[in-house]
Amino acid sequence: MQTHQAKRVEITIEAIMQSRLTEALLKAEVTGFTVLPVLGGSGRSGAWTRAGEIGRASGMVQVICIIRPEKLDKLLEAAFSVVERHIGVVAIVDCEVLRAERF
Amino acid sequence: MQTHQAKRVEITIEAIMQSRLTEALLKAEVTGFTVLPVLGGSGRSGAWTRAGEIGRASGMVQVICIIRPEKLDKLLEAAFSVVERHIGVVAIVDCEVLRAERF
Amino acid sequence: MQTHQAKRVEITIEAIMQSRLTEALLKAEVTGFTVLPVLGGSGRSGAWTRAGEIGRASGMVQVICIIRPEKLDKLLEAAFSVVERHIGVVAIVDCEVLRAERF
Amino acid sequence: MDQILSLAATNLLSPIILSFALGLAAALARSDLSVPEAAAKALSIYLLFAIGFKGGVSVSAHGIDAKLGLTLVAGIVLSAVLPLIAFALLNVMTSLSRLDAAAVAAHYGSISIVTFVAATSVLESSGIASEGYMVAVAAAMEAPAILSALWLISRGGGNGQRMDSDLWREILLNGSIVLLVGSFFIGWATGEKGLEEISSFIVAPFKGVLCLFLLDMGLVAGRGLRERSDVLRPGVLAFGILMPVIGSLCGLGAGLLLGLSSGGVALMMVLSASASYIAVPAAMRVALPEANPSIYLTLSLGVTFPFNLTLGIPLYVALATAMTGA
Amino acid sequence: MDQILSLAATNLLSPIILSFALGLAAALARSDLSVPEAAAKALSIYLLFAIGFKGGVSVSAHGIDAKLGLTLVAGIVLSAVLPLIAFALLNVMTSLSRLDAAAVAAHYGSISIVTFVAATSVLESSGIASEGYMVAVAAAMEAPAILSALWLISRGGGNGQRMDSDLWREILLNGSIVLLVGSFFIGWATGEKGLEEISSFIVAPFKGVLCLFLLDMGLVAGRGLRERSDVLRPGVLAFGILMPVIGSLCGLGAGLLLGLSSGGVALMMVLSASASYIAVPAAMRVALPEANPSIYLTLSLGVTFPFNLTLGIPLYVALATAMTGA
Amino acid sequence: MDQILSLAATNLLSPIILSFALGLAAALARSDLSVPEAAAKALSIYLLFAIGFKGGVSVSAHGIDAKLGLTLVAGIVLSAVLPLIAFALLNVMTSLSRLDAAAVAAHYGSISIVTFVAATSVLESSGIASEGYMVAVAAAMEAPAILSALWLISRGGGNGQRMDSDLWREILLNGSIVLLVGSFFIGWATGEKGLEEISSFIVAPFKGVLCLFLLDMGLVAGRGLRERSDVLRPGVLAFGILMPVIGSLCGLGAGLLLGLSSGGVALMMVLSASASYIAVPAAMRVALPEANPSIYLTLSLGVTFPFNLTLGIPLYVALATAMTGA
Ligand SMILES: Nc1ncnc2c1ncn2[C@@H]1O[C@H](COP(=O)(O)O)[C@@H](O)[C@H]1O
Ligand SMILES: Nc1ncnc2c1ncn2[C@@H]1O[C@H](COP(=O)(O)O)[C@@H](O)[C@H]1O
Ligand SMILES: Nc1ncnc2c1ncn2[C@@H]1O[C@H](COP(=O)(O)O)[C@@H](O)[C@H]1O
Ligand code: NA
Ligand code: NA
Ligand code: NA
Repeated sequence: MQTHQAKRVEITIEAIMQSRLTEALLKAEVTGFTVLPVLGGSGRSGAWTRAGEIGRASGMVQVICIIRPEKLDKLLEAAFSVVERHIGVVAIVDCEVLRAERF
Repeated sequence: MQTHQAKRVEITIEAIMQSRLTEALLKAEVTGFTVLPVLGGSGRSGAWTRAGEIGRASGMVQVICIIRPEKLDKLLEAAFSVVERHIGVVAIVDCEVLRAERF
Repeated sequence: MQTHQAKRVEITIEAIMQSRLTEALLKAEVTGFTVLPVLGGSGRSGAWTRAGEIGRASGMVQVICIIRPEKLDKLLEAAFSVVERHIGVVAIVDCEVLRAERF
Repeated sequence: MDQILSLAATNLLSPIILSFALGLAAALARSDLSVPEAAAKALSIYLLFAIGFKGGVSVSAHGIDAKLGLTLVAGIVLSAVLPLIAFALLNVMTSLSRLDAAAVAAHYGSISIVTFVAATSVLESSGIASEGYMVAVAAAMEAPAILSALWLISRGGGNGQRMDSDLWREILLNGSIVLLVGSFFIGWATGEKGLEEISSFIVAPFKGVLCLFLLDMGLVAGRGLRERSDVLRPGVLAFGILMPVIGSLCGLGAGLLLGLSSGGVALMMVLSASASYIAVPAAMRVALPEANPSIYLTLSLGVTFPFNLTLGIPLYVALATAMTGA
Repeated sequence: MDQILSLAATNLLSPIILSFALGLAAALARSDLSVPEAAAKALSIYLLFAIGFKGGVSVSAHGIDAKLGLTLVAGIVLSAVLPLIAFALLNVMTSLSRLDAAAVAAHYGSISIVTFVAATSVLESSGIASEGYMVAVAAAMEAPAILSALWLISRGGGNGQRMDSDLWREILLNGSIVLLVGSFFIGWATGEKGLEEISSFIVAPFKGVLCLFLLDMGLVAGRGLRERSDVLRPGVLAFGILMPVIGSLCGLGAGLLLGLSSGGVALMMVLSASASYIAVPAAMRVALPEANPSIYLTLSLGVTFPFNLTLGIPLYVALATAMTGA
Repeated sequence: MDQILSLAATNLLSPIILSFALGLAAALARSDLSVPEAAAKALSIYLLFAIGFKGGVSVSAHGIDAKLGLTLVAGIVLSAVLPLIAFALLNVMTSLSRLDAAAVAAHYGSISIVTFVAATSVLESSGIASEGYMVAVAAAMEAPAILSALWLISRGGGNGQRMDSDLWREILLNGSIVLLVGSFFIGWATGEKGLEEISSFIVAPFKGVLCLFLLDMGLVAGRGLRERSDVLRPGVLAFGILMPVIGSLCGLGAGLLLGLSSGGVALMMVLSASASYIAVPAAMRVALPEANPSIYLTLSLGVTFPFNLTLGIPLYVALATAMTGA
């Protein structure tokens, strides 16, 4: 089937920063994203898990954006402005998509 | 370690369409897939979140298939036949896998 | 923006093996990982879903590691030692990251 | 009139309604208050189980009414016919496309079980009895409206309908129908003795659980209004308030014809007036994916549900008691 | 015999069993009814906490029975020995591999706490008293069976066993054991006074919560049967019904030898008859990953659990009361 | 002194405290016992709704006290001032950076609602009355401490503060504040009549729910201690026990000045002594992301919370009753 080049950007970020990130993405003209829950993890700031937690200080989400390659830079700048002072991981992968008109 | 070429197909689709999609995948001889929950997202049809929802009309899942490259086309056709009239995103990435005999 | 080459390793593994896997990863000097919940799936050992389950025998998680390319082999060996006798899928993708100093 | 007002006032100041209002206000003010999805579903399972069980016990206590069959048929007919009225009204009052109008219409033929639950709780507080089998009528009214809507589309030459067997099963064996009908039969089979065993679970805390559930409904409705209220053009909005009133009058007619008790008539009105927001939206996403969900979700949950909850129910109860002379 | 039948009939028409049947039927009919995982876990935490606490309170009320220690030892021995019987039986009745047979056998030595809970609820309804410490016996019987199974494998030259310290900890400090034993001690320490403070939480709604939990168990069991019933060859199926009966007889012998009350004997039978579906399956996935989980999960949850719930418990209770002359 | 000891002993042997201890022990022993996140959140929603509602009902019953306004102001002042004391103390007792010290300080000005809930439950058991509006005071004390901490940082030339309007909204319309205040008003509006309708949901099972919630808190606190106890240098640890005592004395002074009832004084002490672990940590992650969360989370949840729960509350209650001569 006909596929089209795109980028898959996966931003793992603190849950409390999610709305700030998605607002920045929308301002950067990202047309869509998907948010995945995260159960736990580990990094320089130690290990954590959401089990039994009610507080919002710990816990992360993954925001996944599929975008046209030419929009990548704008997106990364927007994402970076939010994660800059915060913990979080941004990973970019080349991908192909169906229905390119959607992006 | 010895790795093998494969494709990672990630299909973000409405939760109500999940069983139809996975049936189509199994018919297309996909040997396995993994379903991830999705918390929320945004796209042309607006923003949504599952928080507090009991209805099944909104909400998506991600179906992830790792397959041998030669099976990709058949999988995409199967997936496309299901998502065609529906909202949803299909993203394909080149990957490498351990234990290729499993795919 | 300035990005750096890295590898994204996604290990889909039985939930009961999660702690053994992450311990092996930390021993293999992986600096971080993120654990995603999995709703269900299908493979050679049949289809499953977590809906309504209280037992821990079924059910998987996805452990995602972003690492420097040179650390890949050590990671794969660690992962393999854990998944060897168990069901599970390991998929490796080339990616780019911001803030390489973190990995 | 006085009765309506006092009933409405009592109703508006009940913890149930105020919990809904709290949720609505919190969501509109963009508070991060939220009920986890799993908890909301657990609450809805509890409510369906309890309401079905209690309906069954009541049937086991009073015996089957000769009218049960007729009432079920009336419910099914109402569910099938109301979408046609709704569709006609939408064509007159709004500029919605044929597809969107049919999808909206389906919702108004079907029912909202929480509205039904809230109404039974008002009846109980007012000491008005009703037929226990109205729960079964509620279940029977969930699906027919969907068929009417698909028929409206196919008649118009649309290619929306995809009534494969999967869809049939999903509609008829929809989780909430199965739980409602199943617990109805359990209640029927175990009767008062069964109720006694579990009444401190399904009767005593019922209203409190309903409060938390309505808090959640308010949060979801408020979020919907905040994000999608642009679809509420004046005509659409007016429909969302006019249609339940029309529906309730059809329910009133049916209830009186059937000779139901005043509580039964009131519940028939409530069922006809209420709009689905669980079964039908899901069926529409499968069968008519091109219809815009923002419209039907916002109308049903953001306009008609709050209207029924606050003003509709007291109005219907007052009318029903007035017309049955109770 | 009459008593068995009437007990079985009452049992079969209780809301608890009917809720299980509803779940089973819904899953087999492929309804989308489901209880969220988090809600199911919350229900199980509630049940474990309540049953442990009540057991502890009962011990605090009646003082420690001289038999407590002996009963614990008997439970541990039963849990360790029953897998050997099960293994022998599986070799005769089925063509399962040595590995699969050992894995299945482990389940039948261990116990199912919900079966225990359902049995206590039947005893209570029938006004039959039992020793409060049977909860502790239940906890003690969870793990020994696992060791027997691993021993069976290692004896056969298998390389399955990986009893690292992590696995030990997981088995012995398994969430349900810790919660059961912990709340048992809390109940013991706080006694009747503690119970009074929280009885409207852990006593009054208990049976109703059990209904919802069994609805969920029915859904999970039905789903398992729908998808994996091909593993249920006739011999395997027969084992799933014969083994609990054999187990119950061993439990009967032990209970009589120990001189337990009729309720205590019945519970000893139930524990011996029931098969684990939480602790042991998880341990098997870690220690014997090559054993096929479809077999042991389907047998334990899809065959033995429903058998015990519907026919087994009334049978065991009747036998226990008959043999203890109560 | 005797009274303190006996109160402490009763307190320590209550199911509530023992449930917390069970969770703590299970986590420290690395059991896999865990409460699902959704269930924990549902429990907290229940507790907030119930405690707010009951506070409102009590205000509706006793009328507004002339002191309500003053007590709110006192609470706000305490919340704003206590961080300054805490900050000074941290500078003396520990070697924490300015940033970390300010972040910790913010927690001690704000409050822990579960500590408050546990204290009301102790007061109730002891038959000591308190002002219903103390719930509103609790809500008012959540946020001011955050501003003080940000002011401490900005004064020191730090660039931490990012008080954008989003952050303001998040702090002030934080889910737990909204639910607490909202249900307080619902309770106030519906009064005794409203309470009657839902008391078998929010009153009867309250303590039992609190047990399960504290089990979960114990699990989370224990996990935190297991993984992050290295941040608990002696000075930091000592602060976590000294600061609540100092806070409680400030609360005692305020309560006596205001002329609150002995229960009211005790609650004022508890609020001042308790440290936030929900609202403030989240605000700190947004506003001061460079501050180390391990320190403030471990101190607040792992040290001060258990201290208050076990020893603090009986001490504060005893002091309050002694000083008010009740
Ligand atoms: N290399 C990594 N791969 C995947 N996820 C990571 C990685 N490093 C950090 N994370 C995630 O980001 C969180 C914060 O990381 P850190 O700032 O290093 O503590 C961790 O708890 C993980 O969930
Ligand atoms: N570019 C994208 N990247 C990631 N997810 C997307 C994207 N576009 C849409 N989605 C997901 O698909 C859903 C439906 O998209 P749409 O059909 O554009 O409304 C959204 O709510 C997102 O969850
Ligand atoms: N090709 C695949 N792509 C994605 N996930 C898979 C694949 N194969 C297996 N899985 C996941 O791994 C689990 C176990 O696989 P298996 O060992 O083949 O039964 C499945 O239930 C899926 O969740
Ligand atoms: Na209707
Ligand atoms: Na057994
Ligand atoms: Na404080």
